[in-house]
Amino acid sequence: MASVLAPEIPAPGFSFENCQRNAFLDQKGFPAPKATKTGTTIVGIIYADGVILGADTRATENTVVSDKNCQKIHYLAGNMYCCGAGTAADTEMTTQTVASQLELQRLHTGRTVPVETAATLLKRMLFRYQGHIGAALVLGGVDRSGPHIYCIYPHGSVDKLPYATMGSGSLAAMAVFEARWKPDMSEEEGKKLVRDAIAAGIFNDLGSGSNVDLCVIRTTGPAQYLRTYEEANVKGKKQGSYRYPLGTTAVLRQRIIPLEVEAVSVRQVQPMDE
Amino acid sequence: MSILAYNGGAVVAMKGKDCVAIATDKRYGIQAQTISSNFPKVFQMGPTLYVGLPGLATDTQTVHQRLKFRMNLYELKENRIMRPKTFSAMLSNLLYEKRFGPYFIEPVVAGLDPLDNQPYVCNMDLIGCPNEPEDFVVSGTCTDQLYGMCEALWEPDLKPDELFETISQVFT
Amino acid sequence: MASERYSFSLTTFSPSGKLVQIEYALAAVAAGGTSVGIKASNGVVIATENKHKSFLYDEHSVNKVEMITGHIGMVYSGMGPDYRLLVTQARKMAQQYFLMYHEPIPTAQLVQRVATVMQEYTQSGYTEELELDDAVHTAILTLKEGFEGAMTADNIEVGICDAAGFRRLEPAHVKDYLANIP
Amino acid sequence: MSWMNAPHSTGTSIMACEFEGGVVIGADSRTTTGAYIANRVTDKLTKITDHIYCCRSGSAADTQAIADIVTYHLNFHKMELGEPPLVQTAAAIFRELCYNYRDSLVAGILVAGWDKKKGGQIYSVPIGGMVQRQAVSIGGSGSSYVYGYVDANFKPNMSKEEAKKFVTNTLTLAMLRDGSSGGVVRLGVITETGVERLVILGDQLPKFYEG
Repeated sequence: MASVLAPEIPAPGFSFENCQRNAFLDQKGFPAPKATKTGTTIVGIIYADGVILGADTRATENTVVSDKNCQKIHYLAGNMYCCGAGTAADTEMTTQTVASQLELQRLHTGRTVPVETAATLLKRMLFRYQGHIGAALVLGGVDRSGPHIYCIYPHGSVDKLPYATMGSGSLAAMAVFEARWKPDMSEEEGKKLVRDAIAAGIFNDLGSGSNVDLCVIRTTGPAQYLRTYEEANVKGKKQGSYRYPLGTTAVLRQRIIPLEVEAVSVRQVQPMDE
Repeated sequence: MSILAYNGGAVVAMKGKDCVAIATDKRYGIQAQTISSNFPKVFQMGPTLYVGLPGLATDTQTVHQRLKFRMNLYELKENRIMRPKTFSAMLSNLLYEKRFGPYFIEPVVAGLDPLDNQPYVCNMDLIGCPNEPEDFVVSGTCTDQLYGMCEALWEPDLKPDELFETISQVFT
Repeated sequence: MASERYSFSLTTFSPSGKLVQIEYALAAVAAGGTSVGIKASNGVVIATENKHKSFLYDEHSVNKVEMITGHIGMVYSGMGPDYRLLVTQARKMAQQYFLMYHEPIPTAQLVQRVATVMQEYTQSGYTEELELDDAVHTAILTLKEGFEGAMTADNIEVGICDAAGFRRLEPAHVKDYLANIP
Repeated sequence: MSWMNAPHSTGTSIMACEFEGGVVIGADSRTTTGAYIANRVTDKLTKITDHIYCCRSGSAADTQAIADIVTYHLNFHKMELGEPPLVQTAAAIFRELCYNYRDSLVAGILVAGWDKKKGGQIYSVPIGGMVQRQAVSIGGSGSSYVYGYVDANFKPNMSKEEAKKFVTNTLTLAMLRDGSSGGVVRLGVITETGVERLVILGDQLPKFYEG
């Protein structure tokens, strides 16, 4: 029986218990604040030996840059990664949930999971939530039928393309692809093209910025995640130091809590293959 | 007006060399009116783990209690203390469960990893999108000003007393 | 049989004070093939015999050693169908744990949770210092104890877990170990 | 950035036309989010079974989801029936879904195909979820510009080549006038032997008076 003192173990899945209160606050002139958006330029291309994904690393909360180096290329499985744009928490959680389902599928079948399976899982999930989960994704990967790039929109529609861009910087990035993408590019050419497309987003779109992340997934071997492939916006060096001398702050009260480090009982387990 | 600013309050956390600092005000107000100046927003969750929950005061308290509940359950089940990174993941999940009816808080986590004593800071938006930078995190009202102060005063590898001086001056 | 009247529920005692369903379960486990698990200084080994009821089976299409996460493997004695259910459950629980804490599930936690499904908690291990290779050797020797017929790379299975993670040994690899068994 | 949140829709020109021995289906290839062309090589002709296709217009997410569900039901039906399903069965399932969920779906679909019982057939399932068999049918935002052309030029029992030409011309005219339609013309010819797919690139489209 439910008790006030002993709380129930929370049920899995979304909870809507605050909705009524929040709707009331909204009606009283306190609308729900905006969640972090990844303004974002994300792209993906097919090249001769697989796919290359690219992303910028800026996250914004309205006009403030809330994360200068966030990861927008998410792990799904050994043979596929997924770039996310839109509501940051949604892209993060959606890709994690699907990565989990893909791992179970891999263990169950004992085979490499096809990229289309991931595309289907993602689109079904997003369609079910009718666009309320604000995740716009570029999914890329390789399987026995070759390399694939999918564009998945928040409402659950899917496009299968040889090259794709998404996010607020997608127009700038698409301009680069439309001018220079061609079939069967070499890896070097491909990386350069993806880097240029992301840079176009970083420099021409206010919602995108900071660094270029790349991920190369080859049909021949394991995926290569190139975190901070290039620092497009190097932060200027501070000319002076504004350090305050010790003792500037008046201390009214001080309490020292001794740290009892007896035996640290944390057992470290090596992380799963990622 | 944003509901996050209804009761007021801000939290900053910073990394130093083998140390972290977390700072908060203790005001509890209703818009412009101050009700109390002894309202905690930063809570100790472990020997070297602190969480700041600035935002709507009712949610500050609710989320703190629910976090404590889940954390106790973990520590009893597993017979080990929680690492800051694990704590962040759990908090992120707690917030995302309320994706379509969020708690109005934007948390800050600061602590030392019990494994290697490395500093850890993290902040989240109200639906639990984590951000784990190398320098500092700010949250609550007046974040624009706090970002400015942090960018100006913070330097890498500050020692504990230097970090104290920096975070204090950022906050005042 | 009189006890059949008490066999409808797991937790109803028969007049003679037995939980017959539990006894049936234990009998089923006893009738199953041998499995061993050995802890070494640098890893663990699990091994089992894998004999089939019919020649029609493709020997390596049915596995008793299964991977649960990157660093946990599982093996069984007893009922195959029950085991398959537990493997599925265990994998799901491991994934749920990872999603919640972004940390691989500790083996003891997984055992505890799988045991909640099984209503029983059994885990024991050697603590003596043993190298992984020797542990594989010991595991195979242990299987040999109760083994009927000739032991080959096709009718036993071995899984190991070390710093590199969990993996099931290929028959060719098992054969190398068997070559060193007297 | 309203276009980012705008549902992804196929402001479209689609068409299907009966001829002697089958049907010709066709569509443009433009997908828009607001003013941005999200995909200029879309395939709006979606396979349901070997002999039944649908032309999708409206919300891309909704029509893709419906097509997936109908494909599932028809495959299941095929197994139980032991022979290829009828086009009207496919149309009935589309109608059922589009009608039951009419408040939350934005989907205008043409179901076209060939079966042993009635040969080449076209069923139109517009927004709201009614169904109507037609000898020739057009749909999507581009269709408003070419109703007159279709009425003036359609003839029953055309040859395959005549029908292909007719569909290509109609879609080209629609694409020229409708801003949400464009790109290439994709065609499908469905007969007893199956489907034959064709693409007519932008520079191979027929030329008309452009003022």
